[in-house]
Amino acid sequence: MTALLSLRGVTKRFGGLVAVNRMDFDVTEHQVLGLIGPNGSGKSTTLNLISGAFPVTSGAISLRGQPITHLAAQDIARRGVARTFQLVRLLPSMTVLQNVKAGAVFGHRRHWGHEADAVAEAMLEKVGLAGRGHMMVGQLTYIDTKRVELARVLAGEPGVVLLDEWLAGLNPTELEEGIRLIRGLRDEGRTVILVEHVMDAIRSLCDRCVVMAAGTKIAEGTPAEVLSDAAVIRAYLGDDDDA
Amino acid sequence: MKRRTFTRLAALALAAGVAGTPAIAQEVLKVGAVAPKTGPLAGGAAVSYWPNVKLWISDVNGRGGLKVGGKTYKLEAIEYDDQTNPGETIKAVQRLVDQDKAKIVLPPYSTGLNLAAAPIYARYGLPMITSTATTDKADALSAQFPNVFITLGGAKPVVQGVVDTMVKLRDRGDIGKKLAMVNVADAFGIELMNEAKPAFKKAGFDLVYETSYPLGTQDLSPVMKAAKAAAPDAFIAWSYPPDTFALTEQAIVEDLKVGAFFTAVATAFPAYAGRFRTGVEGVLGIGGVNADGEAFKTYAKRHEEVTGAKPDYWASAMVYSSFQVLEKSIEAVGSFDNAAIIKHIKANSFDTVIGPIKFDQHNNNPSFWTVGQWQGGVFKGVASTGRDGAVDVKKKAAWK
Amino acid sequence: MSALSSRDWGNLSLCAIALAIAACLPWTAGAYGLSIGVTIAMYTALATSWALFSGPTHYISLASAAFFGVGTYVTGIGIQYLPYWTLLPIAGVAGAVMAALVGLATLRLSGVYFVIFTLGLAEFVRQIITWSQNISGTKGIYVLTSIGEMHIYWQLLGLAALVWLLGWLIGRSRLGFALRIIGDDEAVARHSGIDTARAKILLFMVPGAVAAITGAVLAPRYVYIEPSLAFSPMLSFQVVIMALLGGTGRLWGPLVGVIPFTFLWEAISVSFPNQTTLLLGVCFLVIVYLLPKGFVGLIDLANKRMRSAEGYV
Amino acid sequence: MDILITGLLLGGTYALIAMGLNLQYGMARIMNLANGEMLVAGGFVAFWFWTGSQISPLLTVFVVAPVAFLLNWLIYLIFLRPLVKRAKSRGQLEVDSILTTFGLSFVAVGLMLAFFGGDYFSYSYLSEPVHILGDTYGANRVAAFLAAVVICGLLWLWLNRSRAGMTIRAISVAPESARLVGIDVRRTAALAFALGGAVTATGGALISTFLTLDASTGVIFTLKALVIVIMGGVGDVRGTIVAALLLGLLETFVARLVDPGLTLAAAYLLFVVILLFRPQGLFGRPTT
Repeated sequence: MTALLSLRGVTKRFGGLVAVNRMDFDVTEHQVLGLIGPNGSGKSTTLNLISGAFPVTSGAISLRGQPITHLAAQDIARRGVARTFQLVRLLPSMTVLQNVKAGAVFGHRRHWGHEADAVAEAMLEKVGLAGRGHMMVGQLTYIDTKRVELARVLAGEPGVVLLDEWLAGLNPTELEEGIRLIRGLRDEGRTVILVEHVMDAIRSLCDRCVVMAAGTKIAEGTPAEVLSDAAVIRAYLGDDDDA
Repeated sequence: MKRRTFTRLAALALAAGVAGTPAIAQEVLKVGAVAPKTGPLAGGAAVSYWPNVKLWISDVNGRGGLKVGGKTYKLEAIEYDDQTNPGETIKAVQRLVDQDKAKIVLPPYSTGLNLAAAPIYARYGLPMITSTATTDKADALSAQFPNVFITLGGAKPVVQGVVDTMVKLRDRGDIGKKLAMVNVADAFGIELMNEAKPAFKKAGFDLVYETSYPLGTQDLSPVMKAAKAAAPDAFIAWSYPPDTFALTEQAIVEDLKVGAFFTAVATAFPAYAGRFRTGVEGVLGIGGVNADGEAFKTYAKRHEEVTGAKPDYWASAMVYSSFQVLEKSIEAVGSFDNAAIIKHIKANSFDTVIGPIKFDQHNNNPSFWTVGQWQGGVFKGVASTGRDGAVDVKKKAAWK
Repeated sequence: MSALSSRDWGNLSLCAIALAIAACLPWTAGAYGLSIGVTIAMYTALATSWALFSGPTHYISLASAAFFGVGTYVTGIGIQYLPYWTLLPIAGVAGAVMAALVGLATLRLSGVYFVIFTLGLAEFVRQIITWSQNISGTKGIYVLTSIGEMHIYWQLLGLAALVWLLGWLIGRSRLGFALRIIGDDEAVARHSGIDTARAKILLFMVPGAVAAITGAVLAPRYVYIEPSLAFSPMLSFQVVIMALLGGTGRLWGPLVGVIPFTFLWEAISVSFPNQTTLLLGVCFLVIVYLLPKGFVGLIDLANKRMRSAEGYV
Repeated sequence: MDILITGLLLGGTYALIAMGLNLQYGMARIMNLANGEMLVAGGFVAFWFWTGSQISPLLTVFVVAPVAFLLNWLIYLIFLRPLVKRAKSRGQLEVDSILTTFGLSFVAVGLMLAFFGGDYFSYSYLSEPVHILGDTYGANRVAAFLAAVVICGLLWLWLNRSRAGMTIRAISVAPESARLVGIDVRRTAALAFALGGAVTATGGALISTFLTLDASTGVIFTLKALVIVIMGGVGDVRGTIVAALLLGLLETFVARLVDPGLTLAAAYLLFVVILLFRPQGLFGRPTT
């Protein structure tokens, strides 16, 4: 099947440092792809390149066959690529409902007025925050702020969802709830790219994984394959001899 | 709650300002004056305007006060700083008339601020004898504002004065016909430059160098070097105070050998002679006075005694004279009936520090000093439109 | 545009009544009161339109003087060739176009560069106008019209009302919602699909046009138009101080800043004519220190404290 | 050829005008709009010493510098430290400092009016011709240029060679991390601000020998200094020197060969162009 999103030779250089080095991988429709690797391997940078947060130094990214390499973040978002942020970023001066409406009004599918309110309410229900639209974001628990961010992402009915360490910082019970929510996305057939450190989330959610170390792809395959791959273990745990 | 306290606060402050000193035996008359104490024009007003307000009031009170219809009034000034902002000038004049109930409101300082305030003076029918506004549109203005009088003339007569002086020097063989002329790129400079170019061409001079420079230029040596390169016989600058000082210094540094060196505003300032001392000898400038006449000498002495500063040799005497015209008209009419006062100003000639002043049908004072020259440490009038006491213009010797 | 709720109708009628009362000022207050009224109306239009842009985007623009000056020159030059009523829209368009150009050029710049750029803009435009004035030989421009203080006051009042209406409409529109998002977090705005640069430029055209129209309206009041008076940087700073004193959080914020500041300015110029500048400087300092969020901030604080005191939340 | 020298001399004047602001804004993060007034104050003192008791401005400078240093230190402590404490972000500090220092400039003008009156003040000092490479220049401008070279040179050496200089450069690059290595950022910022004030006042004293000043002319100098500092790159001494010389040369070039009426317009055009294509200025670091 043709790739929904494909990266070819994508490179990002900050001055001398090469954060991402000629990355190639594809994401097909309805696939949940895990992008994993130790800290500083370039996972988040890759996500930022896809979402247009950082300009690409060289290489090409294409969505449904159309190049989006040099598009501004807002144009990429409007073509249906929505993302969460590593550190949750909500709109402090607004209510929960208005935060979600931001996605509904300006995202891939645009609504306005009552229609936008309805979509936002629906999204709140989906993420388990039904009826709490009037609250200010300042009064939410940590997991609830993550739920609002997810609701905002979904409110624009995106084609691809980018979750940047969305599960990070959750306690065990919240983690179960988080994984359940992402599984909900999977069951709806949404295409998701997951940047995560939580290994059992990767095992239970991802169809395929791409493993990065020092900016390059060192392995690709199903979660089981990559997690037993010698190179991946060495990347994560360091060489056997110094263990 | 907020707005009421503030309005009460403002009213309280206004009352405090107005009450002033308790009424002493002689009735006190409020005289309003608004001009820049800060902002770009503060320098000029500090030399020519404010000292003369103080001097005029102390002179009138010195003579026992203003005699109006059998009663004598002691004058007391209410001064406002309009920060060289026309909006403030308008508000201040309004405040003087409405709130402070000032019977006499002296005209503001400079062309722009006078014209901004003119509609307000007109609405109240107040006589407005401007002394620091130059305009060639006296006729259009007096049609629109019949109470406005222009004493400082316009660009045409000033240019004519300078042209006549240059022609006199050329005919005497002191200078050739090559002329270098520069101007500050501001309304004042542009107006004079546009009058001067055709006038000098008609008088047979050829313009070997001509340019304008923006207000606030820090370094005028390029202009002076280029002027010197054109080897002119005479140098003329339609300049503002900072440029007048800068151009003169550059001329000294470049040792510009010219038979005539003319700079405009501030040439007549005491600070100009204070800075260049003997160097000013023979420098021509805008304005001038009958420096040898008794009237000006006693005025200058009193000016220094009362205000501690010397008057400049152009605007100061003009400002004081315009106050004298107002004073004499009020005393002659014997009341504060402004319409009668204006009619009186139109109809009569007045003897003042700079000599007799008579307004034509466009409320324009046709005779005033146009060109002066530093001779022996005094800035004497050498050309005017109908002023007597002009001294003969001298050739500019080398810079000392 | 979501439908008008009853509360909106209430507010609208309240504003209409307030405007009607304000419009009677020329008869109720004397000529002096009117001249203060003109100053208040002028700064209300300028500060409110300024806060429309700087409120949500937190950009401090010191370009009011540049647009105001262009407006005065549109009337100054236009008055001889065109009927007066055509000059206001022309000034508005000129201001908006200039704002768009400045926006295109500078909105990529971070905070302080934008401030300095707009400060330099007034000087830059002034130099160009004086230079072209010099080349074309046009002298100081006279604006001799029969327009009186009253007419100027009503025009400014109308302009201020227009700005409030526009602000209210924008607030309820998609652009308004986008701007509130940008104000909170520009990265989120971009990633939600908002073209932040376009939104900011569109919005910056509002203060541009309004300041130019204000300049055009006031030109007849000054009678004689000179670059140094039309483009004085002082105007830009006063607009900023009054808007901040009032607070940019609410649409009526700047008005609450303009009125007390104008009376304060009057009180100081009246009672301390020789030290006016000195005391105004002190007022600036007091405002920046004691009222960082302006009166609106104060009122919000009071409401919050009142509400939390009653356990209302 | 003489365009080059005249341009350099003007560049020296501009360096004196802008260097102080670069220290104050670049290092201490205070966008000081009262910079022009401090310059004029320096000029006032030089005028007062010269006309009063014939003390040459070149000597007055040694009185003006320490006094200005102390005065600016106090200004920083009283008026600006509360802002630094209160500012949550760098942007907020800059905006607050713009508004506060604008208020301060008003207070300064008011004070100068009270002490010196509103009159123009100018005096002649060293206004004799000096012949360099066959052309004549004002001795006072040349003296000011040499002083500028000395001051900028000393500053550059001190900033790059001495420990105290390094701490100042550290807080200009990254104030937060400077705190981690034990630098008392607030005291160093006060030092930088005071030093900037001293340099500006000294500059004022020197250029008052050939420029006419009055209480209200500070605004022109502040604008010119802002343009130069931003163009040269904030917080970089070399940047300010190069930008000042560049501006001097450009203005002189335009004045002599194009049209003197366009000098200031050309200066602002250069400012706009640099700001658009290199927002961080010629030597500045790209701020995020």
